[in-house]
Amino acid sequence: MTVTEENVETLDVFGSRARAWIEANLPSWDDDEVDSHTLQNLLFDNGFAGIAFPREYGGAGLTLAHQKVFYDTAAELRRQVPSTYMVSIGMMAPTILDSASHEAKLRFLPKALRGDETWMQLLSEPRGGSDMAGSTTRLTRDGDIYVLNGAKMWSSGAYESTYGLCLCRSDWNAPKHRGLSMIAVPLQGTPGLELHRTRAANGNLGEFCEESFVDVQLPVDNLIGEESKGWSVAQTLLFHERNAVANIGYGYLGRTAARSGSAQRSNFGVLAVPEMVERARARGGSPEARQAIADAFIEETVLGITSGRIMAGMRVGTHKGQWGSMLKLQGSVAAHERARTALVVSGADGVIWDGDEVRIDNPGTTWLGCRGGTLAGGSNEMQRNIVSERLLGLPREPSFDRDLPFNEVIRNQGKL
Amino acid sequence: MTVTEENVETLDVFGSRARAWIEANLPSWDDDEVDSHTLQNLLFDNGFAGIAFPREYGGAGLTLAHQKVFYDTAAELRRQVPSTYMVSIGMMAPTILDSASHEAKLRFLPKALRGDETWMQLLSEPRGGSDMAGSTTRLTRDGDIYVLNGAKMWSSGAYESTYGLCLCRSDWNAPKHRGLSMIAVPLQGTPGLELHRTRAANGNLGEFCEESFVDVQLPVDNLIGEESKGWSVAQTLLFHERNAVANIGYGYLGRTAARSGSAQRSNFGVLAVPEMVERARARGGSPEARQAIADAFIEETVLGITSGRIMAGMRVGTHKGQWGSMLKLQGSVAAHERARTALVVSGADGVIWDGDEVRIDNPGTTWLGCRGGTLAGGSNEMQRNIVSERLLGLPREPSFDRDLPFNEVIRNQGKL
Amino acid sequence: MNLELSEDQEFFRETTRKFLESEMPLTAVRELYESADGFDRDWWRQAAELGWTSLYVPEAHGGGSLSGSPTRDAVIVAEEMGRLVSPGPFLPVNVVAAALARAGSADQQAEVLPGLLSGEEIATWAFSEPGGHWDAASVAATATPDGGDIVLSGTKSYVEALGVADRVLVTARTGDGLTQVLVPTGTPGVTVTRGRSVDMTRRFGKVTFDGARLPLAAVVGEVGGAGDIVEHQLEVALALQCAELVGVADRTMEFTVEYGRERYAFGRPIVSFQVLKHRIADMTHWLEGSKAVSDALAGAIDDAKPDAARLASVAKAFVGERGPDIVDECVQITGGIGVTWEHDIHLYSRRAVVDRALFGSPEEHKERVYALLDV
Amino acid sequence: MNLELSEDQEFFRETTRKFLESEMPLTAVRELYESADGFDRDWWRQAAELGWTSLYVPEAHGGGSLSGSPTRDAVIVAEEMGRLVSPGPFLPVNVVAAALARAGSADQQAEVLPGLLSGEEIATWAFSEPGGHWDAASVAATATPDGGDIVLSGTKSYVEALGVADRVLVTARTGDGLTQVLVPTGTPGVTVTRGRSVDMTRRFGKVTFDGARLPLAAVVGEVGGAGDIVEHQLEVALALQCAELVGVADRTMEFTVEYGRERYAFGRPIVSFQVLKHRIADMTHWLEGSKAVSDALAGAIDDAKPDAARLASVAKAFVGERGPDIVDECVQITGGIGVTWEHDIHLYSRRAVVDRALFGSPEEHKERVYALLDV
Repeated sequence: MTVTEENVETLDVFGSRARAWIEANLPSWDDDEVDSHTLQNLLFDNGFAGIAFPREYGGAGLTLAHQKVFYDTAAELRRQVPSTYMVSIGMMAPTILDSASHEAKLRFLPKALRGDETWMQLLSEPRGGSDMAGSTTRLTRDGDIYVLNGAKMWSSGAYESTYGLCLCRSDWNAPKHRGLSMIAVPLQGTPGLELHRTRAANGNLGEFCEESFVDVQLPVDNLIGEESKGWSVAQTLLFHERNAVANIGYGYLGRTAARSGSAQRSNFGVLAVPEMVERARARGGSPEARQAIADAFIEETVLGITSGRIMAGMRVGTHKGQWGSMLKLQGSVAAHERARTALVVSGADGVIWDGDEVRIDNPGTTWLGCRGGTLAGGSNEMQRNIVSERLLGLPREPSFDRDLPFNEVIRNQGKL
Repeated sequence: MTVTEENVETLDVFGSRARAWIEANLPSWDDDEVDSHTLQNLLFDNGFAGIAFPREYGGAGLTLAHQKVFYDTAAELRRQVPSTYMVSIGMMAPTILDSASHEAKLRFLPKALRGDETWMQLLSEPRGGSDMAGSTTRLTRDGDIYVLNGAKMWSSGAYESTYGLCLCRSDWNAPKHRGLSMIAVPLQGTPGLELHRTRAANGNLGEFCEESFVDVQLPVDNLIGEESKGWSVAQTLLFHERNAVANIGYGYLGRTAARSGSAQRSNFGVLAVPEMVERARARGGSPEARQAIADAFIEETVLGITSGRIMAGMRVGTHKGQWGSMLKLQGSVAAHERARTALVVSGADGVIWDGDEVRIDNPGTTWLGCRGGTLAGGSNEMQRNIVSERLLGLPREPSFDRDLPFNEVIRNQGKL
Repeated sequence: MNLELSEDQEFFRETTRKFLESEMPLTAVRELYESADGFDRDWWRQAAELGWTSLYVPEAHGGGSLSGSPTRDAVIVAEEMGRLVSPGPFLPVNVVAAALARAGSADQQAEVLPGLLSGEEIATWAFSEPGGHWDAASVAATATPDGGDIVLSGTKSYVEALGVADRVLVTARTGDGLTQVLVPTGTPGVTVTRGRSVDMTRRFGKVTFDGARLPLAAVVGEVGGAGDIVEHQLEVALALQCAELVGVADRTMEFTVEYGRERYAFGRPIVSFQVLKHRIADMTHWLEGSKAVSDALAGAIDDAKPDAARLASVAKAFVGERGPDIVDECVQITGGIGVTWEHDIHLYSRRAVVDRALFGSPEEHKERVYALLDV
Repeated sequence: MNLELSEDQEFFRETTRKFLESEMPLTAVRELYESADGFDRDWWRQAAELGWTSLYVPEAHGGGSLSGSPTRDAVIVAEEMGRLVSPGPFLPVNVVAAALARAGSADQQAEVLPGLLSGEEIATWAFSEPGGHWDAASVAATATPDGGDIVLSGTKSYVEALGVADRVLVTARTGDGLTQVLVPTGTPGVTVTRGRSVDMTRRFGKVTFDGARLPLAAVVGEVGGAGDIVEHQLEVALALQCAELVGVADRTMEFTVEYGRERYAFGRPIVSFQVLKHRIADMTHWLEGSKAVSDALAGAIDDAKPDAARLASVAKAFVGERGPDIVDECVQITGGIGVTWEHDIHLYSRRAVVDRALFGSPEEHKERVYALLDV
């Protein structure tokens, strides 16, 4: 944080100012939906975008506590806020802020915070899974430019983003974590880049994309951080990602205060508690359904309260480090459990319907994809590793590839 | 098995013979309880003890299938069978049969099968836990005798047994698994041996003992198997132990067909299903109690059927190896879950009672010790390792001490 | 699957597996997703030739089981179908055949069984009603005798293969008792609404009876006296369903563990990580228990064991919970690719999640187990 | 525990912890196991001097809370007591003080509060009846006005510290409403049966009212109008209980993880095994969630938030389940020694398992949560 306590507007003063502005300027939940880009422009042009970002990069020069006040106030007043910048402004922009050169920040951040350019991450690879440091996407310096070759997948929303932050290997003789670089790849109309949207298990084209890079040429100043020091940039990115998913930190952008309020479906299309109650009542309110629905409500309530506690702890200094992982884990465990509860509650009506059309808006189809949340953004297993190793300091998993030159690691596969 | 198919009495012929003898000789469940030793003598003297052991060692020279027929028939006819030889005859005697010299078998087995001498295992050590191969009990050859020094614990029933099969270290320069020996230690009145019973969490003196050995002198022919090849004897013992706990193999001694039938309390004092139903009804049969009790019954039923399937599979050859671990795991998971269910079913009456006396016959106190079954005989974690590694052939856990001289392992502790 | 199959049964199993592998691989199942009926009539006739529809049909009508124990034979097919999430109205056709063989009149048997046997005709069972309960007490549709006729009123839901069925065996209420009527789908007063499910190929439907009138000769068994045979049908349905779920879970675990051995992360095959190994160990006991109880149920039904009804619910409660759990855990092991259309695991999730609900959920069967505890 | 304690509160917490560590270590708790009362009167008076009994007592009567928010202060003590499974009637005395402060007459306050404050007298709350439900609907004991008297009939169970209590606050039914009466234990027609529990030091009892007659002045609040104050008492009891369970779970996890770091097997500290690490990660979120919800409840009660009742049940359902689960998992990590008398962990299991049941089980509170969902 580049902001010190003394020169910052107090939360109270900011709160009053924000409240007045929100009342005067943001549309009500009851109005027609206003598109996110328009709203983000409005926030930016009035000094309410990137609230915790320095002013020189287009932010408001305040703190995360101010950001929370702003979005909480908007929710309290039932006013619309931009709904599509969780990744770009909640995860990528803070990564750029923490890792990029001053020039790169000046070049990228203001447009990102205004919503005029959007960013996403290019981390996972087709056979990489959770082991992101095993990247085999190749970055080669060729005179004045970099050349990128390889493939990425699970890239959320790449088809509609301006830039992807791409993790790739620039040194094949260094150990795996020490030969990686992070570079910004323009995603629209770039020669040598092909992009496909992934079809999800429910049959629909999902958010995720696959990209292939064949001799993609990139300016050298697209590098974020130093060459072959990209792993720490990736770590920063993952930290912000988990915090955003856990609804703490820079990602506190009013997600839980969306237009439709608490009755909205939670992530991954799982039935929300009120919908489950409705279904259970329709089927006679069986006791096992009551207990399971209560469980869903309890987990949701405790998760919300726990997030609040962690944010308070970050403020007062009792909670440092990877608590976002714990919240992300708790949230995805609860969402997965709720997908199962929706089956219990719905019975045969959850999987069978009248009519000849394929439908995906039912608990059965949702269940097919309900592992999305326990896998995306680092699987539950990865989060449990992080919580136990980095938060609690328990011994690390034995590693078989950490200190070997990466070329050798590749050769060793299949030999354990 | 030293018995070949052709010279064995058929199961049908044996079944008729056994049925007639049981009807004529074994006391009914409704009679006064007859003590186990008397009953075992009776079985032995009539050729029905050690049914699957060779005749030369006091057995009946038949097979495990015959043994099952005998005990199933006794249960069907509601006749008493000896109830206290699970360890001695179900686990230790088969270990001796598989591992000891001909002379040792002649010396030990007939008395064991007749119930005149009883055996138990001395494997675990105070700081050893599941890592039995880390034994630091010291066995030293001194001319014509062995000298034993060290300590054991978790030794079930040692205070009332004749012999303990003791795992100890005879070579400190060999890697941990290759310097162990197994020796028979007389437990009653042996100079240098002290024995204490362990008090359980519920306050009662339990089955378990702790032993200390100070210069205990043992004849060299008490060694079971060869010197420093004791790990394979221990593996054999553990195999028979798990099978016995899982109620398959040599340990099929009519446990599930005990006098009081299916209404008896299951292992570790957990409420049985009928008792839980009674309590649930007394409290109005709450729905969550109904589901949990049904779960307990379902797990118990499926476990029984699964044991039957595994035994059939062992007969026809589809199931080889460590299936006893899977059953032991399934059984202890179910028993632990049932201890929790007993809490759900009993409410406050499960933990609070009228009167000034300390009582241990309640679900709350049982719950304190309900991890007994998930720890004893190899913890659930060990069984899951065995199932995944030895049954399914998944890669072994990385080991940090397997190939080092044991002296060095000891020095390394604390260095990981 | 039973560990002690006879040679005939083993041959039947192999024939079934080869037939499915060559004539209905997963690529073919995916193609049927787009189709209205979810299966192919010619293919079904081939399956019938292999004996899939003969097991419950008495020899007098050209049928016969391999072992004299039709459910023990039928679960062999059901399990293989689960392994390849195969289409086809195997369950409803056999339930109706079993009902007719046990309770049908000579005329009914002669008229209906040959068509089912050859695969030319399809029959299905209509039991549950909107709301989805599978117990006698929730049957609200009525069958009212009126002179020489029986008059049906009410609605039945979740009827498998209804859209292609020639006849529907309808379970209805007559006073305190149950009555079953075999109804040609074209009968006046009968309205069929086609429906779909989460499964790739299974189609269901809703059928409404608006005073539909049939001759008394269409009643299967006694008017008001069908309670026992309905229970038998439910048990057979549960046995076939549990066996299918066993096949689903078994095959899913096979390809998932194989994948996990090949797949490296952090320099190790992912199944070398202890948490995955332990989860697989737990799944091994879920799977082995599912196989054991599913087999035991088939035997208990054919041997008319007194606890068959309770065992049917024990089996559905266990397999209906553990089967989908296994598939679900396998998705987690498979990772992101497991929630894509491209990977086959969702075909197995689909079958599992429909089977979970159909013929009663695990939670409902636990209630039935509790009610049937004789303590 | 609240992350933003005031300086006063932080000092109170430290004083409480030091007092317990020096005056009531686990060895002393073990000694009290054999005693009839389970705690020591002199020790209790010392605790009272530290302010344990003053929090709900109005300043006019010599009491006062540190922060003006008595439950937020009281949970500080409750959590510390949980950490050392400490004895003493902290919960019932404070519940009665809270009730009197809120609904007691001036005479009642003047008569009773000074004794509770100083620790000289002990009062407890009798709410639940044989069978063990903690909701207004299951109160069957009656309080019947008769002239200038109120007549009590019925039985109350699971009453903490009843054997040593000077007064019992009894919740009874008058028609459709609830009435609370403060009853000296020596009153004719009142029979006290002492009882024990699984806990090392907590004693309970059963009290029977056989037409016991008290002056109307013994009624706390309105005859038939005690519903709201009873709900408040239940919420306070649940807040203190949840905080205690947080202390129990927190301390158990501390010493267990520490043990697991020191304990080697297979050449590694046992907490280096992935399955244990992952279990500890899950427990971390159970524990952190328990702390969060337990704190939130204390605040909601004192701030009279409209969802305090539902939050009380959310908290008990979560902490009452996860707290004992944490202890139970810790026993598994501790291994065999964890099921011996010698190891202290059973002291924590005992407290946890009693707290699980008392004031309603997690399952019962889930039913209440469902009933209170405003959808």
